[in-house]
Amino acid sequence: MTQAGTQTTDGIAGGIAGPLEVDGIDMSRRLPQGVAPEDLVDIYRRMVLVRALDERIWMMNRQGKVPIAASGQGHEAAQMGSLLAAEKDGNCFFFPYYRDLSIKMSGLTPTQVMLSFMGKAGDAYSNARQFPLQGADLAHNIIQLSNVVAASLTQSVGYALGCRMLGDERVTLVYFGDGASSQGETHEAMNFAGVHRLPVVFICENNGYAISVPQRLQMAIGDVAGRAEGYGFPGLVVDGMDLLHSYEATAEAIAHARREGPVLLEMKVERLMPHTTDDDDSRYRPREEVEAAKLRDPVATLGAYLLAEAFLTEEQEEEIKAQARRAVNEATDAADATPPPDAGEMLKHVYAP
Amino acid sequence: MTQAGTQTTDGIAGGIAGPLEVDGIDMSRRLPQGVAPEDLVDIYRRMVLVRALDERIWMMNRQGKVPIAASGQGHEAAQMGSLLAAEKDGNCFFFPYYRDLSIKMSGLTPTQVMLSFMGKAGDAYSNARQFPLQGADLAHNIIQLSNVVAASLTQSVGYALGCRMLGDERVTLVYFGDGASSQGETHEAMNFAGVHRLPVVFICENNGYAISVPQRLQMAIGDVAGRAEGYGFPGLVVDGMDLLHSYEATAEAIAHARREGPVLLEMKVERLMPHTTDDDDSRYRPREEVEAAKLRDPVATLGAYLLAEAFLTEEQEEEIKAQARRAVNEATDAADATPPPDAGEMLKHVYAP
Amino acid sequence: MAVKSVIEAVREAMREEMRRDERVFVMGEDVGWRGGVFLATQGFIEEFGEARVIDTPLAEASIMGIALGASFRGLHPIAEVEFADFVWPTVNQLIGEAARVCYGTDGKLNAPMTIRIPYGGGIRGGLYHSQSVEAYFFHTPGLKVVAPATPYDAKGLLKASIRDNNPVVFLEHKKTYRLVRGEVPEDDYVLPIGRAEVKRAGSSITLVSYGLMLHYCLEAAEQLAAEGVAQVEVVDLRTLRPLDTATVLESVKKTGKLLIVHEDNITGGVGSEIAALAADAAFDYLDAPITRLCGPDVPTMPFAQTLEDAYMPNTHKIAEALRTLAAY
Amino acid sequence: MAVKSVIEAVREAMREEMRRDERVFVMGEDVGWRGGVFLATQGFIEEFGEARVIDTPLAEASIMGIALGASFRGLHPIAEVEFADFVWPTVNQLIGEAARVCYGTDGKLNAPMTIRIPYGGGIRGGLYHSQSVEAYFFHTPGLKVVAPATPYDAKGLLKASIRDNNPVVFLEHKKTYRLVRGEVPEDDYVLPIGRAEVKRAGSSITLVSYGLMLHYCLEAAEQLAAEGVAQVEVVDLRTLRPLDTATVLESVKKTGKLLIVHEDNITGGVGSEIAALAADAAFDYLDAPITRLCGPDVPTMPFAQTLEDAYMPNTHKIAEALRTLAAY
Ligand SMILES: Cc1ncc(C[n+]2csc(CCOP(=O)(O)OP(=O)(O)O)c2C)c(N)n1
Ligand SMILES: Cc1ncc(C[n+]2csc(CCOP(=O)(O)OP(=O)(O)O)c2C)c(N)n1
Ligand SMILES: [Mg+2]
Ligand SMILES: [Mg+2]
Repeated sequence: MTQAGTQTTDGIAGGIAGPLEVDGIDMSRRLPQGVAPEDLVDIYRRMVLVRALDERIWMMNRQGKVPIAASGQGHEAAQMGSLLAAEKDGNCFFFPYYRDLSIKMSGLTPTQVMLSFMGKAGDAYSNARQFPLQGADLAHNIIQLSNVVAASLTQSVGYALGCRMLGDERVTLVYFGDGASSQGETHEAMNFAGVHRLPVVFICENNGYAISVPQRLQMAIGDVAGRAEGYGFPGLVVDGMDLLHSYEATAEAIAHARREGPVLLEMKVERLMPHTTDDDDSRYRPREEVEAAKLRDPVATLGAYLLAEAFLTEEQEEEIKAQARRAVNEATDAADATPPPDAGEMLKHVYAP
Repeated sequence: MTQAGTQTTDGIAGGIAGPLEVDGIDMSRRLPQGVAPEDLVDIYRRMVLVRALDERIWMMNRQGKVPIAASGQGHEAAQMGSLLAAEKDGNCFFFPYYRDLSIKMSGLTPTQVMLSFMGKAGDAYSNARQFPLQGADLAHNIIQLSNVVAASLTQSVGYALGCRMLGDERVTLVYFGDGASSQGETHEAMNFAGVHRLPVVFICENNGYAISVPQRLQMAIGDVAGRAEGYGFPGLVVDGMDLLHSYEATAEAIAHARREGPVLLEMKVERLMPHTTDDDDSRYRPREEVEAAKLRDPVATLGAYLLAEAFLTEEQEEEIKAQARRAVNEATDAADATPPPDAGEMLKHVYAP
Repeated sequence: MAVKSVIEAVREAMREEMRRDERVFVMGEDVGWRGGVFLATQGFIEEFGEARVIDTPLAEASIMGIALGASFRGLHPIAEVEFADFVWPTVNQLIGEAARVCYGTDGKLNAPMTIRIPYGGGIRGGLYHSQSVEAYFFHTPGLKVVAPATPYDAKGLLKASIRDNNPVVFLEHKKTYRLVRGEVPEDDYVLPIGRAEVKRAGSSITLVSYGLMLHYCLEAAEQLAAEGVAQVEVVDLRTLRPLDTATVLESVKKTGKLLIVHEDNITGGVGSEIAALAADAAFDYLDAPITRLCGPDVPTMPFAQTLEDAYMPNTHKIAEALRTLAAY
Repeated sequence: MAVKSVIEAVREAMREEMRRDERVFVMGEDVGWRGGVFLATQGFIEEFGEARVIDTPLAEASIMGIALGASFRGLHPIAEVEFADFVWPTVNQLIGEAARVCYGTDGKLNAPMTIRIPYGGGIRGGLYHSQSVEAYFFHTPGLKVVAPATPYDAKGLLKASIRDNNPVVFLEHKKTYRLVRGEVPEDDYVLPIGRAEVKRAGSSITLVSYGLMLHYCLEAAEQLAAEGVAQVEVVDLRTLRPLDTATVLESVKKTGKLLIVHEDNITGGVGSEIAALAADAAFDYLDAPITRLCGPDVPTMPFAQTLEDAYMPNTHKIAEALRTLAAY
């Protein structure tokens, strides 16, 4: 059995080589097997777009056009790294949580995202019955029924049980925060997955806060990953600010899950924004802490790395950002011009036929 | 931090010395500090009485006079060992579970026990509103509100929080089974206790079964105690068939809890009877396993040890058993002659004044 | 037709559906080698194996969440809650999540799961093994709630529940398990969810009930007929949600008098909704106050025989209420 | 008297009780340095310290169980459930345990705890931040359930709840927090739990409501008076359990007509009990069908403005229902 943060499973977290540091993060490893520079450029393009959308959504909230949003800023490397691993695997199913814009973007156009945040007709997740990007996007193997913290964990384990029963080889990825680790259902989900060695990767995006509650009041331990041992499967601490580390850990975890059973990945990340647009984090979070976190911005980090490795030129990098700005502008206009769903929709679909 | 089953905390589990084996259990240790031979004789007397009551209750169920009972047979050494430690400490509060007849007997006469099992007026726990010995015996620092598995764990932690707030030095002991370890509330209770370093001793009486569900389907690990690490406090495996080991572990745990915070003790025990009088364990439990377990009967083991150490003569031992038989007979007759509570009681006490 | 008990009907329904459809499986505490604490799944693990008969850890929230997740994958889980009293940890998944799958995804996803819950008292179960929990699920849009009284209805409705594409809470009154016996066809049949049944026709009073109490109602109705006091029409709701208001209202409009009987606590129970519906939609037909004979407002029934008897509605109390209503 | 908002009244009640009685403390998610997500406990941790203002882990079941356990030790915890929608994990402790402490120990033990629950919609909260949950607790003997509509009632009733020796579910409608303002005395006062209040006297129709809807009811009543259509008597239940049936029935007997309004789903809601009570105990006084205007039977209100508006009862819809009833 592996210890959180100290050992590796299946060679996860191996491969760290040289001293190249970008904004304090070691980015000098060799490219993981199967990952080409183009993959990273593509991921960067998507990260930049997600970030641009995320920022615009926040702005739209201030303008009164988006009732609520949880920002994923700071979590993008963890989310995108895991997503890349799952995409390369090709047979994964996702149970993301409300902060996983990068995951949910994978199947959507920017306009679809904006429709959802503005509560407009055509929202791909729930037709604006639910909070933004909540419901299901089955075309892209995603379910996030609710934003009830930790409610998706047992569901994801059940989904994996269903996969096992049907004899497919699908691996289920379920995402949640450090706060979610305290819920009883999280314990129950991991325990069941351990007993039945189900193909599930538990991904905890630990940003050190649950709204305002800091980790020291959430748990008496340093690493959530350490709990995996109590369920009979490996748990690993991952640098979630590091795309490659997140990718590698997830790729190995997916392979392990399919072969031997669950893995818990604890991705240490930073929340760069307040909890949601409703929150004022100055009440409880030292400004210096936030400023220090922003220096480790995962989007900037990846960009700098790609430039340093010459996987990208400065012009290309500029064009990526410009493209993102254009896409976000178009999406905003399109969504703004779309009406909310018809009032008559309210009574529909309480029951399935 | 201590590892389940491998290390010790505060010297717990030290002191094992020689090769004296009684029914396969090593009983050769020196008497723990503060425990006199008379203490053990007294405990034995109480164990014999509890066992005699337990057997009679089962018989009365077959006669249609006791609607339901969970037997504690096989758990007595663990229960009595922990009870002795708490009694010697003198400032403990108990949240036992339905199988803890030995704990609850501590404050009751045999007649009171029988009244409770037969659902008669004067039951000290709930006046026969609840299952036997369920409710509260505040005079003896005991609460067991329900038999909902694991529901008492968060309550006990809250009780300990209350003690901390009032500034008393009381330590709370909460008892539960291996099955209860799977409940989400168990996780939440331990997590909170760990964060606030509350004076709680968690005592898991692991008998390897939750009704019919064997440990391999309950958890993917060997020792529940190992989970304590994930909550930032020590967990220990204890031989719950061994009174002295149970005593020592609990005594140390109480001291540790008062000083530093929670401890989880996993007492490995055997369930010698079916789950309850409603159960037929032949459906799911190999007969040989039960027979083997009965050879390790904790009451017989302690008796043999006391005789071997000459703490008790054979005549004294016989007299203890005879006394117990007389007490149980008298209790049964007295309870049988008592009426159930008046029907008018049914509407009372829904609310406190 | 063979005469069977309710528990046999329940077992048969599940076994037939598991044979018929590979997607159906059972999970819960002790459903495996123990065959369930009430033996509802006796022989299942021998026939269907550990993969389709899952002895879960003792953790109700996960039983419900895992069943729900499996239903997302297209399976039709039958999750057993060992006793209704232990249903509380499941409601985050059941009320909060399962009930909203279809609505919350704009109809794109659904949850074809069945939750079997043995409930009710009169069995010396005390405060934690006697509870009626139907009102909580009855109030929850997105759930269906079925509460049969007879072996015939139990089998036909359980099969319908398993095939239904929505989460169905299937309530089995524990006391009916072995007490109530009746004819059950050998062949495959399915009864529609959402239809009440007039179990006894009558003209003077409408008596609405479900579950165990239905049988006491029928006895009381016979008694009143024998006494020549009233011809009582007994409506068995069978399904609580969606409620068959048409059948209830039709009967009330005919008789002009309504008595509702359930074992569950009176305040905010299913009976209050029946009364409210009649007081609105059948107002002009009412000849007497709408009355309810239900469990009193104490936390379910206590353990002692005397106290349990005092709690439970029974044939005698029902007959008394009917006489009062007849005399109004 | 100073004019205050509901959230200010709630905050004041707690602060005064914590100053008055050392046994009172607050616990819940974000109640500490954040001061609560609605700022109900703003400034508390600064005044009372971390020992009496406990930021709990994100684990609702334990919040309730720990509060309950602390109450066993004689403390008077105020546990906050961050949003009503997240109350489900607590009900094992709340419905299953806390509600039965007194009954299950034959009156020897009790649970003096208060559970504050911000509930209700009209705030673009969508399916998981808008829910009304009162019916579930209303149906549970052993709990008290309070649902004030005004700052004055909120303060007086919250103080009463904190002092009460039973578990009190204290429901605060989120939309009233800042919207509803009113006079609140500076001095210590306590209002009795279990008493409804006639918030507007009238003779032609009884209109029963609570929480946010009460304000819409009052507006509608004014409208009908202005139109000369009816003099509507508006009864604010304030406490749902124990229900003040006397005040409701007295009003119905006077007016002969009854409309019940709540935001919660109609089927099996609190309104059904009010209707059932009146259809029994005030039957001879009724001049019209008992009507209810409540949330439709969908899982609370959706997110889009159009859908939320379609769900919510409002002044216009209430006035319409009153006109229909007046014309009957
Ligand atoms: C069961 C439940 N309780 C409370 C909330 C309110 N809430 C929303 S997010 C959140 C904090 C979650 O923290 P964490 O799991 O660490 O995720 P993060 O937001 O930090 O990514 C809380 C308390 C909720 N949504 N669900
Ligand atoms: C929440 C809950 N679920 C189910 C039950 C039914 N039940 C009673 S005891 C039991 C098994 C408990 O096993 P364990 O915790 O190992 O204790 P043991 O009986 O073995 O001492 C079960 C499932 C219950 N009482 N409470
Ligand atoms: Mg977090
Ligand atoms: Mg056990």
